[in-house]
Amino acid sequence: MIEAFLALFPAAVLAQAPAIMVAAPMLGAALATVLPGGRPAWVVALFCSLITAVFAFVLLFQTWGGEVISYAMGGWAPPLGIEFRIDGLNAPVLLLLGVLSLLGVIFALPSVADEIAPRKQSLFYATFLVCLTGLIGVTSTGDAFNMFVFLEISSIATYILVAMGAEQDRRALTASFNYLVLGTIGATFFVIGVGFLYMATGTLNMHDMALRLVELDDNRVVQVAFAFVIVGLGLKAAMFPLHVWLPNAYSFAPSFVTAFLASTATKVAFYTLIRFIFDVFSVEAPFVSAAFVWVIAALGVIGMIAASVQANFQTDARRLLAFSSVGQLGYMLLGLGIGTAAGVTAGVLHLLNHALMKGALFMALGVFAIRYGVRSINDLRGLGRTMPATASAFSVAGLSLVGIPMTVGFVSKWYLVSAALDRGWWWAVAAIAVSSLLALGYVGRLLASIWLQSPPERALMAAKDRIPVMMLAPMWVLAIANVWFFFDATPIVELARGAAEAALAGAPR
Amino acid sequence: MNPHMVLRVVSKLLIPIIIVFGLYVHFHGDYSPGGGFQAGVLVAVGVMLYALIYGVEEARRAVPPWTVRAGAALGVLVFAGVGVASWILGGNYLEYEVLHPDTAYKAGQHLGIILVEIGVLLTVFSVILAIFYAFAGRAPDIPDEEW
Amino acid sequence: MSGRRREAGTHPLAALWAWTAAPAARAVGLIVLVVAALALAGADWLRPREDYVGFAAAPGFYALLGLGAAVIAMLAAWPLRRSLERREDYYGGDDGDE
Amino acid sequence: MNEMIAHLTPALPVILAGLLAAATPWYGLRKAITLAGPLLAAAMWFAVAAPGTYGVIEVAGHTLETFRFDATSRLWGLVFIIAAFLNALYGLHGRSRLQDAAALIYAGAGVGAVFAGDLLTLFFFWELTALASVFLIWASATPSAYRAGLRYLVIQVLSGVLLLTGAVIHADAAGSWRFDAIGLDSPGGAVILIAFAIKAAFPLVHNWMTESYPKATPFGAVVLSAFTTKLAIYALARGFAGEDILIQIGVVMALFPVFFALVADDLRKTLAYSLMSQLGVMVAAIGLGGQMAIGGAAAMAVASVLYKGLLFMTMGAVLAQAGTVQASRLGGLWRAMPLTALFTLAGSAAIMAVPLTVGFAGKALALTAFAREGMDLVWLALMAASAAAVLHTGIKIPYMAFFAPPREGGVDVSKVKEAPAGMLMAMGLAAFLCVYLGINYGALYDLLPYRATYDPFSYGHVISQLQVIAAVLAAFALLARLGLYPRPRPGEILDVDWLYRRLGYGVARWGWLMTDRLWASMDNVVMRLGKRAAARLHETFSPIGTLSRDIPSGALTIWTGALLALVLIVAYFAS
Repeated sequence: MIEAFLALFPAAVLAQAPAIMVAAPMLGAALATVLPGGRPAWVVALFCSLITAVFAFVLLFQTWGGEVISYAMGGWAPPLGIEFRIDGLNAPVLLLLGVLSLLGVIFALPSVADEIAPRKQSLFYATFLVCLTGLIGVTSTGDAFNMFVFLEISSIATYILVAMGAEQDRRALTASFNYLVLGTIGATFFVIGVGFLYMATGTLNMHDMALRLVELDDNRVVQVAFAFVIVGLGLKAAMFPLHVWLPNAYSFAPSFVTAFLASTATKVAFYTLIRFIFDVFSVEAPFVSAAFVWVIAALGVIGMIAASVQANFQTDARRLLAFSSVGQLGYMLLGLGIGTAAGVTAGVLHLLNHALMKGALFMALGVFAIRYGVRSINDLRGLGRTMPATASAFSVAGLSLVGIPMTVGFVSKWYLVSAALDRGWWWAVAAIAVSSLLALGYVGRLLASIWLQSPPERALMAAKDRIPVMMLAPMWVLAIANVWFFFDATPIVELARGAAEAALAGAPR
Repeated sequence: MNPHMVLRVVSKLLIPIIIVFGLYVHFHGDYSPGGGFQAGVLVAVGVMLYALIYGVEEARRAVPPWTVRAGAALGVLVFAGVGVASWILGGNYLEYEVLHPDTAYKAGQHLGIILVEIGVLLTVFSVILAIFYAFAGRAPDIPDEEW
Repeated sequence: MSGRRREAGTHPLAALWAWTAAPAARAVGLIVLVVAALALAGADWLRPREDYVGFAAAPGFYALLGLGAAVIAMLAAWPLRRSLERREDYYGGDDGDE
Repeated sequence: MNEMIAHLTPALPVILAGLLAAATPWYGLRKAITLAGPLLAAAMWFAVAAPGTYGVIEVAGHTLETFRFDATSRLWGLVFIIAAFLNALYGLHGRSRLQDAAALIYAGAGVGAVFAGDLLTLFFFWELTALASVFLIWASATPSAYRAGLRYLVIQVLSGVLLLTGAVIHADAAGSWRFDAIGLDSPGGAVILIAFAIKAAFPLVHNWMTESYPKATPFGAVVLSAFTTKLAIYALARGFAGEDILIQIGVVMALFPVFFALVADDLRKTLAYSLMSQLGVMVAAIGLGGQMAIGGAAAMAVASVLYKGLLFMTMGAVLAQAGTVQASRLGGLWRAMPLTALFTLAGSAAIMAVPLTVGFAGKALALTAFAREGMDLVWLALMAASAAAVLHTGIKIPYMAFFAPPREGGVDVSKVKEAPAGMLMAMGLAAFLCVYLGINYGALYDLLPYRATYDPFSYGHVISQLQVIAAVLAAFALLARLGLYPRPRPGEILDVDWLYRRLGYGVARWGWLMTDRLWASMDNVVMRLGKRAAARLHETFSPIGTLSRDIPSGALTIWTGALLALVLIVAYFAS
């Protein structure tokens, strides 16, 4: 099947796949800027994300057996030139980006038409495509400085996207500004770290850097670089104490943006963390392994409990889910912190699964918002009766978030617990249990409000038109995926396992 | 009698020079410090100077905002288009070598870099100007009496 | 479901239990029960039982056990109830919010 | 799927019927579905030719054994299926779609859990019982039922989480997910035991039962009484047979509820406490271990499903028809509900363990096991508990509801009607089974996990049981005559739920207040101490200071710095 799929493309196209992934949305962005209205721009965005999704599959299949694709930008051979390097670790992330951006764009048309002024819609799609370009670039590049550049491209586009929520709620502007300040700090930290690394190794190519770092464990410059990179990327990924930007940004951005960002942007930042910790640095370096236990795993555990507690106190549904995202990120960090192949597998698995859950959840909230304009948990009451289809999808994804069996949430929690047990980390297992209970608490609040309470009178009158199928379809695809991949977990588990192998392969020591 | 006669005359002399200097920086970017980014800023400065002297409205007439938007897009298209061209000619993305058959003098490299830098120039020029317009458009112009 | 019922709300089959409402039923019932208990306990002396537990083989043991358990339970309930009983809406009734 | 699903678990038709019922608005069709589900499951049960593990499914890299049919599970499975059918019959007149669906899914989950061959499957159904059953409580639709349901759900889910945690630990150590004897030696065993203990309503964790069963709907309480606790008994018998600690717990559990059952005003509460006492005997028997004791526990569980179910049915009928089951407001109902009274008496006889009822056959086996082992004191205590059961359930339930003189200001008997036909059929069938299995006790013993060579109808046993019952009856009549019987009256009897509903709540409130005050005073002290330093800092970093107050990003910047320092320190000391 894989061969049949790959045989559809000429060899020349296959060879250019990494560049096509980045170039397509970039060209699309330029094109969308000059298009007159929202709908043509949307067509461009749809086309670009379709290309991205298709080529994400191409790249995934090409790297399936542990192959590594090295693509020399402009024909300049690495390590001097900029290299795009696709391996088992970033191919799944690219797939995630491709598929979720495609689903997101399908979802976007009615949602954006509702939330963004018509005049700005084409620019909105252009910005989205720039953001996608940046995210894909970050994921595929093999060059540390190039990664910074793409990171900034995606971040700046993200600030704009978040600020677009201002038409609904002026607070989106402060949220975006905050995000900008902190994101810039994160990026600066990262680039400082990269600078230090360049100073110590004399190279910017990450693979080359890894080879040279093998002998530099005791180098203080390298250690400082490590600290800057971890903190910088941790901020981008909303690692626990550095997550403050996230809740506001998610709750005031347009619905589509939240759904898209929640399932991709932090995931990409998290990928860069894995790339740096495991691939560029090495788990075997003493300062890295110490940082695992004392920083990454510890913050992961604290984060997954503290943020879950905080989520329990929220009144705004989107804010609640945003805090839950921070908590869920704790699981992934814990997976990393365990530091074994099983741990990284669990982390990546949860990364993929969490994208499925949160994508569906935020999309469902978007549907609620377009129909009734509801945001707070209180407003959700009775939606089970008035919008059963959306509410069911929301519930499925919500249960998956808790980790109920028969959903993917259970699978990834499962792997995480096994990985923690292999390492003998009982406290981590206990923390996972506590955090799951907390998750049950906040998801329970949402579901209780949706299903058990009766709808307010006005809800029945204020109903707008029927919900567009274009919003329902991607949401249901994600919700079904949440169940499907429990019963057929092999594909995603294999993806995660491949990613872990690629991450741990690192440089030979 | 316009009180800014001196400024107007001087700026009318200077603006073409600034723009030409921008282009000079651009074309130098090929083999010495310089390039599309700096050139874009310089050219944009030319327009800004015009706006300072003659007013933003005048500048908007000379360089309308829609051209700015189009310029930004066009710049990116040029940049990305060079990459696509190199694909079509059988190279990697942005592999300039394939753009020109003369490899002895690296003509492809020269051509590619200049084209790409033109894209950069356009985009930077447009974006800088867009930012300027956005900020300048917020406050009313300084009235003549306060000069 | 016919009009033949003598009393409203009385089920046709209620005759089955009509004897329990007879004026003498309570007194007679008490006597019958006490006599039956004594008779059953007395049977032990007529035909000794075997039992796995040594002391349980003693005549009248089970009757004493039943009597003791019931009396202790009933008498102990008084002080316990006095100390543990609270008014009905102690935890808040249906409209409180605990 | 290595072995194609040859035999699916009988849980499947029941759960599917529940899901179907949820989607079927037509009353007649829905009722047909609710009856057909258990019948289909029974057919599947009988279709199994030989013991073995069927229905093996591969999910997420794990092998789930969904249908383990062996000596222990087949008995419980059959009883649960029968109970599901009786419940469906009982609910024939019920109009609530939610309850029909929840009852079936809950019953199906119970069946599924019994047939689960591995801990993961067990966990799955374990949680499903909790999730499905809570709707039977919520269906009462009163605020207090809602809160009781919430508490119920929390503790039931906690049990599930503990089960999963313990299972993971256990499987990690044992290297297998099989659900067999677990024991307390194995790591994780203790955690699993706590999970089971919650569902089995061990003392101190029993409140979910005694609180929520009386709050459930008439139909709901019947369904609830059948599955959860008996499932826990099954799990204990399989996992922890012969753990000595269970004997002590069982004795406490058998004696402790006697008082509460005696004075409770709500007759369904009496039944809940009485159920707990019965469970205590079973738990003690499991703790004793050995074939006879386990067999006795199994037989008691079967009997308990039948007669407790029957009593909950009759009390449910009373609640449905008379509007209350408060002993202080009932009396004289025999006039209006003579058949229900008859069935109640059958249930009472069974719980009193009158010879020729199923209770006698069950209890005899369990208690004799203790006697044979020479555990005289335990035997005596359990005997006393079952003698007390005669008093607090066997006599109290039928007397208070049906035969006591009608109360002043109580239910007006003349306005009460006999229960509808469906209820009567279900009660009749259950009453029939109570008597039938008591006479033909061989049929029951043949199903037990071991071959019983025990004959309950020895002279000594029959006469001694009759002596106990007669003595208790006489004592009751005598003391009631003397006015020494604690007559029921409305009121709340404090149980350990006071610990969390009052004490815990109070402590939490007090703690909240205290922290509040502490913060306030701390603020004060810190303010005074830090004023000078703060003023200075403010002067130095004025723009940043204001910035950080207006925009939280300032605070985060500090966090970022702190984190950087942390990583640097870690890295520094690590190398």
